[in-house]
Amino acid sequence: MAKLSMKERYSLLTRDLDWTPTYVDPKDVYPYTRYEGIKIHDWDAWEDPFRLTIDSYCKYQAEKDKKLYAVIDGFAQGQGHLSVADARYFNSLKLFLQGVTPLEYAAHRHFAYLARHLDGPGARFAALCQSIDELRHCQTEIHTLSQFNKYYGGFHDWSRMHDRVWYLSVPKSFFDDGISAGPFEFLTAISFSFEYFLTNLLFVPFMSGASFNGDLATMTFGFSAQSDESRHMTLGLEVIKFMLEQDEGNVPIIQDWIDKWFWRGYRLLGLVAGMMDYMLPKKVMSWKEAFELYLEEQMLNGLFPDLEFYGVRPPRHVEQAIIEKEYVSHQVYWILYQFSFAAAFNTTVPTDEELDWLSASYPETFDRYYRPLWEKARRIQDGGGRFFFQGLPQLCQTCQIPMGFTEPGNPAEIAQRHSEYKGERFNFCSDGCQWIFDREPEKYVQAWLPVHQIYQGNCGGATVPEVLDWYGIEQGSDNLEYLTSPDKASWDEWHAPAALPGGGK
Amino acid sequence: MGYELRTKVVDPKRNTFTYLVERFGDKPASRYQEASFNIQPVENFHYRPTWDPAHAIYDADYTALKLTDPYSYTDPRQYYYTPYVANAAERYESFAQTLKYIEERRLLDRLPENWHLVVTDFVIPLRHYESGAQLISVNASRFAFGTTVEQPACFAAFDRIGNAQLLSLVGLSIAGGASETLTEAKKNWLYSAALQPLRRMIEELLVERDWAVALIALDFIDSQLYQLLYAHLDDRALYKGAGAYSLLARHFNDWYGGHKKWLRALVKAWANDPDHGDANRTVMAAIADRWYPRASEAVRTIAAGVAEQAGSTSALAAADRSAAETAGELGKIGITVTEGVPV
Amino acid sequence: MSTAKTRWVGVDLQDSDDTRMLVEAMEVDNPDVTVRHMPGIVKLQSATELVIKRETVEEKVGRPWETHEFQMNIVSYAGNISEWDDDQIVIKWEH
Amino acid sequence: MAVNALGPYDFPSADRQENFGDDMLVHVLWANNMMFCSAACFRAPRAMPWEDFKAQLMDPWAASDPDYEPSAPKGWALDGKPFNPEPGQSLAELGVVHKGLITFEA
Repeated sequence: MAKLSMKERYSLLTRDLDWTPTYVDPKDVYPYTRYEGIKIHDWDAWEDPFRLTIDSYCKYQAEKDKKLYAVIDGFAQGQGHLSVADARYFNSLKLFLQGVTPLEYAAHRHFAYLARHLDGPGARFAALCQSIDELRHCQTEIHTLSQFNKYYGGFHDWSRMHDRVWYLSVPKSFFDDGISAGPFEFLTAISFSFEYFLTNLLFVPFMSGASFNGDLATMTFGFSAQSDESRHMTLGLEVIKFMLEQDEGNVPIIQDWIDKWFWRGYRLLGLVAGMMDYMLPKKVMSWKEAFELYLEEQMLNGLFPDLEFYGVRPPRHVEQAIIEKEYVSHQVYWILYQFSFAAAFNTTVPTDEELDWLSASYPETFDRYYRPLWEKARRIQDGGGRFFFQGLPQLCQTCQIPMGFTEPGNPAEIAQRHSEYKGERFNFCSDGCQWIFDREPEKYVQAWLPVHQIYQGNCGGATVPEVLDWYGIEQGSDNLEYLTSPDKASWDEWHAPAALPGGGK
Repeated sequence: MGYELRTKVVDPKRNTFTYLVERFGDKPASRYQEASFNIQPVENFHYRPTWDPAHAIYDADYTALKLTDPYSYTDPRQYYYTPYVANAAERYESFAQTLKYIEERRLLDRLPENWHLVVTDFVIPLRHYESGAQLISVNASRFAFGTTVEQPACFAAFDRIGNAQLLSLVGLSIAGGASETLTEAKKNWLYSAALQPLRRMIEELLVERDWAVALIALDFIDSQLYQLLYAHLDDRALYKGAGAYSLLARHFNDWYGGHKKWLRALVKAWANDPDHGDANRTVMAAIADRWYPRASEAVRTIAAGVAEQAGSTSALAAADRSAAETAGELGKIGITVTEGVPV
Repeated sequence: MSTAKTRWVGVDLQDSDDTRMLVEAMEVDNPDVTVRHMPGIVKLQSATELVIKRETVEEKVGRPWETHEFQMNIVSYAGNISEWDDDQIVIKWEH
Repeated sequence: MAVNALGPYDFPSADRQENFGDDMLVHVLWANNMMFCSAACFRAPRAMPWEDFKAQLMDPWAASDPDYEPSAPKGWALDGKPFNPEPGQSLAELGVVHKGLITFEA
């Protein structure tokens, strides 16, 4: 008997299951794939990005999970949390659980939408696999981080926080933006832009950071998730090429989406930039290095010449991101530092060694602009105070980050942009965010901006403690300064030299 | 340093996440609980979907069936990803072993001719039915409100495409690894009179906008169809020397036995909801009025086909029996079925 | 950045025992590969393309190896997976 | 450009003026002081006199920086244009719009 090739067999087991309905109008079966202006003439031209049937999927995934949970359990049983570099490290995980885990879940739900509503069976099947993968990522993250929740603040109410807390409206609105777009834009936004173009800048820093800071559990879940992620990346690239090849009229639409989602994703990654340079006690690499390696070298020099073939150019405003690599992490962490009275993580002034590392990593900007700020913050702290921004910040209507970004190339001048729509003024942190708003003002006027919602009285009350209560933040434990935090106090207590060995275990 | 640390007793400060403490009390939570409760965003959505501006991104109004607290529902199997995928891997492994055994002993070739026809003309074409069922299930996974409800629908979608692939593997096996049997099966799915009421109903469910209506109506078919093909005919196959049929059917019958647990539990939750129970029962009775007769007819037409083409003397009676039994089962959990039940 | 831009393709693998054999196999089949160790990760890069051949991996690991298994080790990659079939995986830029 | 949508897609702005009654949102940026990562956002009555706005809202915020002197602010600008607020003028009279921006140096 002639053995079918992997490709033929796969095709029979996936796309050949499809049929064209005759009792109902096929257009009614797939109602969502025509309003965005993308034209697909031939779904059969779809190249399956990977060829994994359900049985082998389950086999490999079960094997991965077995290994992963063995590590998680072993780490928890051995009190692995005590052997990370420093308790300060957990702040990066708090940000991850509050900000990233919910996005995995959102991806699970909306890839289910694609798995139902794309016309092409090959694409639907790839989306189905991604949907269930994303559920895996969400759940393995919860299970990994659950052990830290038992000992440290900031982890305990992440899903409520994701719906309510100010800095978490940044990732939430990012994903809501994708979900509320049509299926093809969602694919461009999440599969291509996020999963392929930007994913390395998100995951590699977190996972290498975990590895370097002694957190075996997080490293293992991260890498285990990333092994699925490579399938998602392949899907992302296939999606873009497929749409570009189907119709020339698709090219300008997709270019616009690439432009939009690059900037949207890049702004979101600002949180990762701040995390990398400031929250990891032991640094893996600087944001600037990671940006150069993953974004400039691999994407701009590698990917975009490939896309040029289809008439696609590098994303609009990317040159501003390149300029910002010298300072964006400092700007973001400076925001987090002065608003950590309202955050579910602790921040602190970098140590002398860290300040020196930052100087060395950012020779053009750090000593000139940011070291003086940290020195002043430390002086305030030495005098018994703690510098906080005693008020609420101006927010960007699009990315929703406090407007702390500056004119390109001038870290000393806060950028201010605004547009008018139907007689109302809207403010933006950058040309990129303004451009995104101006394309679709009907969408962004709906944004649930945390500061404005507080002022409308929709967040539990008029005072900071009332709002923090509504956020689910345990005051004095989840928030504020790291050095005076319960996390730090417990860590010191648990690591105090033992006078006498206690019990046997 | 490691040694020193282990000499200290470090007590946890918290048993589990706040929302689980609020729901289940201040004690350590199970992994199912951690993975499934209060995960989905519920408020403060930023933008309305451009593909459905009348709804929010997650919206209880994607169905007429309501739960006062979406997390009042629990999957009785307590599946989250890891146990789900581990069980599925075992199921596929066990099926592969069965198929290998069958191939080694050439049991498919040794099927009596009429049983061979049941497999090629009635069972293998159902890979398309399973594929349609996948679309209905994954739609529920997207549009249900709350993680405990949507999660089993996601697994069901994955199971359905898995079932479609298993049926396809049988087709490949019959054709000695080539594609003819599958090509024939597709023709049957599209044109065989015995399968058309089934295909028609599935297609109509694909344009049903209420995800829960489609899911319940699909189960009206599943319950009767699985009973007929994978339980009743399995039983007959043993009498009639069609060992391969029985060996294969068992896997599908077992699957449905596990699958129906989560959906029936959900129906119960809808029917017994403290605030919406009565309204839900009314909605479900209307779903039954509309779809149950269609499901019974679809399955009965298949039974008639099996009777006519494969000479079965028991299939029609079995279909009627399973229509009545299913109606009885549904009645016990809150769906009043009055139409489409043979008397 | 230099003006003559190299278009790297690359793959990041989890730094584990299994991976070591994979890296050795890739070194055999990709003479121009550079290998760089980062925390938890082995980063392989090539200025042309990267090939992972089933046969070579099987020689290194001493057992049958399906190309699907590659996904157990991969963390990330740069390039386009232009082939992933029974015998090999090829990562390169297409245009 | 407009949003592509299946069906009417026209939702009111979440932060339209009417949601704040007689008040509005006003942003204040201390332009030459990087200690403040961004401008502040206040809710203030449109009829609030400038002196009250400064003393009750702006000064306590600016005092987050211990080097702030309430008498120091100069070089006022409203949405980029220099202006000289008089103590008794209301925000509305000064031409401050909902979500507008006042800057100063000190």
